[in-house]
Amino acid sequence: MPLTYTTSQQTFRQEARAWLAAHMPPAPLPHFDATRDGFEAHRAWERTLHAGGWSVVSWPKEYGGRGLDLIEWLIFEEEYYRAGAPGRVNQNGICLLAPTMMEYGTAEQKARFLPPMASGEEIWAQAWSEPQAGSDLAHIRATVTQEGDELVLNGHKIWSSRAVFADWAFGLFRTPGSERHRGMSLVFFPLNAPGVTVNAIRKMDGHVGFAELFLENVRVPVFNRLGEDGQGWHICMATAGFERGLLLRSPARYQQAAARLVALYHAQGAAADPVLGQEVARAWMNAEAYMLAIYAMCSRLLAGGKIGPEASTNKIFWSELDIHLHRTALALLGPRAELLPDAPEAAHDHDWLDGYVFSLAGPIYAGSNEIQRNIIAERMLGLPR
Amino acid sequence: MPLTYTTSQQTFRQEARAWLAAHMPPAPLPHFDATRDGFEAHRAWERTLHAGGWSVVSWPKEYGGRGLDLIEWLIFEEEYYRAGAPGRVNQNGICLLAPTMMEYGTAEQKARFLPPMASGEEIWAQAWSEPQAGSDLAHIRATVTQEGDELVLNGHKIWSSRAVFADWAFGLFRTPGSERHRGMSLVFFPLNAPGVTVNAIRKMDGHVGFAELFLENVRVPVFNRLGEDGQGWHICMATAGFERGLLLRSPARYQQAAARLVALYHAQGAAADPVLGQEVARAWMNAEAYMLAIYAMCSRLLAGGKIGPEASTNKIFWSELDIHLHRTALALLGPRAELLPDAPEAAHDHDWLDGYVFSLAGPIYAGSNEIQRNIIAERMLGLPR
Amino acid sequence: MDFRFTEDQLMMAETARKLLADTATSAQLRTMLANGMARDDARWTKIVETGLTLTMLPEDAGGLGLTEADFVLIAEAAGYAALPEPLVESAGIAAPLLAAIAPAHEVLGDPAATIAIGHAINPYVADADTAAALLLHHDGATYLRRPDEVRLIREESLDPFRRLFKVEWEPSGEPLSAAPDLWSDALDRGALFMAAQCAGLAQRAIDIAVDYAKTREQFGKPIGAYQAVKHLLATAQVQVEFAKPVVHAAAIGLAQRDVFSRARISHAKIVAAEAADLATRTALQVHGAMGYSWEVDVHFLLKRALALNTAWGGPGFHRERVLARLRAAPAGPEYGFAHAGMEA
Amino acid sequence: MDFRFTEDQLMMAETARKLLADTATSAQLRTMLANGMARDDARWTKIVETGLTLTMLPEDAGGLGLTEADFVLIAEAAGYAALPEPLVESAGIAAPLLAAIAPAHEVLGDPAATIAIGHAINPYVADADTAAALLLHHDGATYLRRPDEVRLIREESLDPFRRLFKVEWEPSGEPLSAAPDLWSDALDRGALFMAAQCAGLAQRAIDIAVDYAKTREQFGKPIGAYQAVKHLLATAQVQVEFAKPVVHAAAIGLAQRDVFSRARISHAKIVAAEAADLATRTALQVHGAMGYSWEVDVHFLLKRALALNTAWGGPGFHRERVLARLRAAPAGPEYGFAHAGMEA
Repeated sequence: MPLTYTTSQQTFRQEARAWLAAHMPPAPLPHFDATRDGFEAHRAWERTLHAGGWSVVSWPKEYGGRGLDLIEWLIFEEEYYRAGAPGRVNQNGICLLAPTMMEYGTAEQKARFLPPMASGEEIWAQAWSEPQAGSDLAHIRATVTQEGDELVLNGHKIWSSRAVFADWAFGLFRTPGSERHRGMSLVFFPLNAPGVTVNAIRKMDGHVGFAELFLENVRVPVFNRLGEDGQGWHICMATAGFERGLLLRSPARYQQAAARLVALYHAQGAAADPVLGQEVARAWMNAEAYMLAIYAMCSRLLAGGKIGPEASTNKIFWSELDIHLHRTALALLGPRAELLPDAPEAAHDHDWLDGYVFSLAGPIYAGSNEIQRNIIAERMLGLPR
Repeated sequence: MPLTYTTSQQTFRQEARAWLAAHMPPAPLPHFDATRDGFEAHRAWERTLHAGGWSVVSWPKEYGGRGLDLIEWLIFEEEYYRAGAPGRVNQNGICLLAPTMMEYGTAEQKARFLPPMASGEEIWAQAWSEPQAGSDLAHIRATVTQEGDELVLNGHKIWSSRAVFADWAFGLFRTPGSERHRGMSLVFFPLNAPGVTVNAIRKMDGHVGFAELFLENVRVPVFNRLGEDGQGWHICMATAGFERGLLLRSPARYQQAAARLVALYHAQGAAADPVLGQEVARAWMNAEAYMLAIYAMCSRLLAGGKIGPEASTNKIFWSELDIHLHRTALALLGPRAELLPDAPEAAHDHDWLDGYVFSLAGPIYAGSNEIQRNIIAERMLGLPR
Repeated sequence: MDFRFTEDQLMMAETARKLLADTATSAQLRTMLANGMARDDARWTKIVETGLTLTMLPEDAGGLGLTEADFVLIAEAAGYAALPEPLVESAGIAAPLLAAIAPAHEVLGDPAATIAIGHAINPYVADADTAAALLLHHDGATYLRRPDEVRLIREESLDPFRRLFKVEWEPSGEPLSAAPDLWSDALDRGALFMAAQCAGLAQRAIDIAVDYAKTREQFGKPIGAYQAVKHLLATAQVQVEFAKPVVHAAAIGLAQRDVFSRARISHAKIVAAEAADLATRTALQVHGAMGYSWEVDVHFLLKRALALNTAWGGPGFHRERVLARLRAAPAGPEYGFAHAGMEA
Repeated sequence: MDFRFTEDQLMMAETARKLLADTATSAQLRTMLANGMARDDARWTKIVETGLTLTMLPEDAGGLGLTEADFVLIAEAAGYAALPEPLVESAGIAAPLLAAIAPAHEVLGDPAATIAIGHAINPYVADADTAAALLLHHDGATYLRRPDEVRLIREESLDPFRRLFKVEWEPSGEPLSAAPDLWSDALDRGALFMAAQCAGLAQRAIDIAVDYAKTREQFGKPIGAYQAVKHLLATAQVQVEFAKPVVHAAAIGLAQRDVFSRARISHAKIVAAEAADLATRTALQVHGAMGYSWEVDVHFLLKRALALNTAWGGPGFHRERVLARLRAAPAGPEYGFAHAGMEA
């Protein structure tokens, strides 16, 4: 009940803070979606994190973690964002695939895939969407057929984040002839496997973070299927709940951005527009509210609870608060808001513009906010489909 | 092209202003929905207006109007609201039924119904909705059957505004067995006709402005049907366009309210919250924007244009601006906002609270804003049904 | 760090919810109005018997000695029920003020008696006429008066169950206490419990609207099957979901009495009032004309939400407290829970 | 009182729209970017040949002698097309300033030449490098410089077609004019034509999104058949419908040069920029991931909307001009058109 940290939690925070202070890259790394160099610099950072035991603090020790609980994970995230540490290039693996693998994977699969994920040796892309199946994943067409000990993958995936430079991807495939939610499997494949073609897609910011993938008779061992044949939809939905609900967007991310926003506002002194002051206060409150909701959720999970459809409320809330926060920063910057980071007069405290553009994708990815509202209405409120 | 009034328009404005100054009731009239006394006081005011030739300025002279055009109507409305003159108790007749009757009525119908409407001798209620047909008018069940020269009406109408005290009502009825949009007729009936039962419905403000009507073998002459048998839906949709698009909500109404809001804000002097100043500016801009859009629409209509689905954008805009304007006033009033008008410390410049509560109905009546957005999407933008 | 309520707290809240669901039904509220009743004695007796008025009284004043974190869910339940009686103002806000000054005061001896409170932030005093005593503020000091010792001028609220009075009185004689901090504490409790009521009534508005949307049909299907209606209600529910944890954390942290805890209370007040506003207006829109009628309960909630928005500080006042916290101390992930950041 | 455009105005606007639709296609814009081109000479030649750069020049400067009301629909068309070239800044804002000072100036003799303008409200000058001349402000006076007489520092905008520069220069020598009113007029034109571009690009964003929503299918039907998508787009269209008349009235009234006309221009700038913001974000949401990709044009519009929001005064500046009008003169139905209220 009391909202205070235990001594051991405080000690853990101190340890994280000290390690980060000692190991932070001296200068910001180049963007991991912009160039191979940026990507590899982030992989190196993952390796550094792993060497210190910080890459996956909540995982079991045998896979490279510390076996810590969700509250300690939140504390680590707070220190991580406080330090301004680099973005996590292996987030698709660590936050999306790993929780699912922990639950549905065999011991052999975990032993094979989790340690190199933790160390950054293998970096993961996701491959959910297809050109005709964005929000509507039940319409995916990419196929998997079993031939002996091998799975043969065919199809066309798109909006595959990190796939331009990553090593592995995981995606949904269906048995030929199966329909809707049936006959799907979640399968991993190396992005350099014969038959995989990776075409970069430029995002509106000019970076190449997405790719479309063409798979032509890509052969992987049956070992690369998570769960049983046909269990893919079920497993995928479990992942989606974690993605939306908790792991994808740590509250500390927004608290740190809100703190920078407050500083930007205060730096304007008496000249600051009180109308924008209201928005600054709002952005800070939003970040705090999200933090409190996540602490409450983690407390429930620690006590044996499950993530339900309320995960969809999280997704809506963080995606909207992120846009609002960055819009407020741009409003404070006035005519400098539109300048790219390399422009001589661009704001140098933070790349607010890039953050804004990124935030605009929030209501789209991880299940569009329209879909999330449907889920809330139907599964939380019980309205008819 | 130039946005200036002609000399004759200016003269007309002056004439209206002078007449209103000379004839305005010395004190505000009691609400026409609250009591029979209030209703009759408003009827008397309609009579006064009519005696001066001001009750229906845009109607042809033969029915009690001045044969003026829409721009002159707007000027009259501006002066009317500027003077703070009473609400128009016969609005259902003058603004909704009359334009339709002008277009679809026979000469005999016009001669019979329009003059007493103009004079306030006969005050009209509308009777569209039914318990199972609110937004979905095609589902109405009330029936009309012809027996010789008579129509026999049966059914149950609801949310009939003004019907508690009014003299006449107009509503949609269908031939028994007809479906959807077919077989409907628009029929007038006296509210004191045998077989009509009027049950008052209290609104959330405690007033009785609505009624539900039970019609049991109500007999009216065939003369009381507007247009041909079965033409009712078509005629009704034409009325709806006028209701939403133009006549129901004169821009002057909001300009006058905005001016009062500005005065309320300025009265707070240096203590006024600049955050609310922004909302005050917004409320004023909204009223101005609505006025400009209506002037543009009236200019097009005068040049031979028609009201199309853009009428739905008007409905959304005025209903939302009205709520915003009154919310802003309540915010300025702070803890006094909740006081009823008779409370000693209630605001006396204007009944902001009643205006707010009334504004909340705006997104509901005259076709809910959800329905209006459907219309805009499907008929203006061409999106599939 | 475990941000959950205890079993005891949840059980007491559930008891309160059930009691109010059974005794503050729509029919009972309407009977009160029809008869001009200020209080439903049967309901109030049950509330008192259940011990709800004793929650936050110290044990030496005959109370249960519990805290704001114990009472906050009761306040939520009162909001959910649109409770007419001043349980929250009296037992949650006023009684602890009197108990902090004079735990043995005779007024505290009767658990059925209510106490009204006249804080400077509220120009009107709620339920002053039915109170056994009024706690009045003057220049930082606390005075106690019986209703018959002051002049009460009724200021009628839109909310038919809210009995507001302007109180005319003279601050003569010895005050009960001269300590202004007590009033600052009362403001914190006041804002917090208004927020809790708002959170409760917001959820009630959504629940009512959901029930209606499941059964009301238009164009051949329940209106709740339309995406427009779904999204209106989902949006309101999202606001509630991110107001409640703030209200709860504010209750748990109130005792800190610092710039951090005050900002959280103000945050709670702002967002819970907004959630109540949005949820009640959404419920009205979903109900259509039906919601605008007197016969459906939506308007009770809508009016209560409007009134509570300015009670114990409006949005501007509380925004300023949030901004004061941002000026006073750094923000950032390590300051999520006050003093959680290390001084390292 | 007839609030419509003339046949001539509508015809000229239609000509501009067609010309830009044919010459500023998505493929052509992308070719410019790929080749690092600042200007498409073929398109610019056609724009010049059509006389669009001459619209607002006085006849004694070889122009058509038309007004802001004639140019406003051209600016809307430029916004609709996301036109890269500085037609609006040069022909709509800068050239009239020069013509007001020196109608016979040689720079005005070449209808293909562009003029850049450095108003104090904009820290950066757009398209300064390709301009024949820069009109620069210092202390109320107007100075003219060729680009090679100043130092231009590129300040790259998110909008890839917006060429911004910081201009370093010395206000030495005789100014072209010392009349500060000219700069006030330029600001009015600047804000007005930014608003017009915003209105145009807002409509374009909706049109693109509507086209996409008609064909893109999810869950077995076009996404445009879903109420959520319909309502997003309808809401954006409502904003556009109530921004355009304000922009048009502001253009017609600009010549008044008083607190009324300035408030209307500012109103236009605020709401048109908001409409552009909402419409472009809506278009992005409707397109989903596709809209976030470089290959779809949505981002050109979104970036332009972001840039124009602060160009020629941001929302705070223009809100203050609206508030100044409200302080300076009464509001009310008789003040809808300035001076329309009688002095009776």
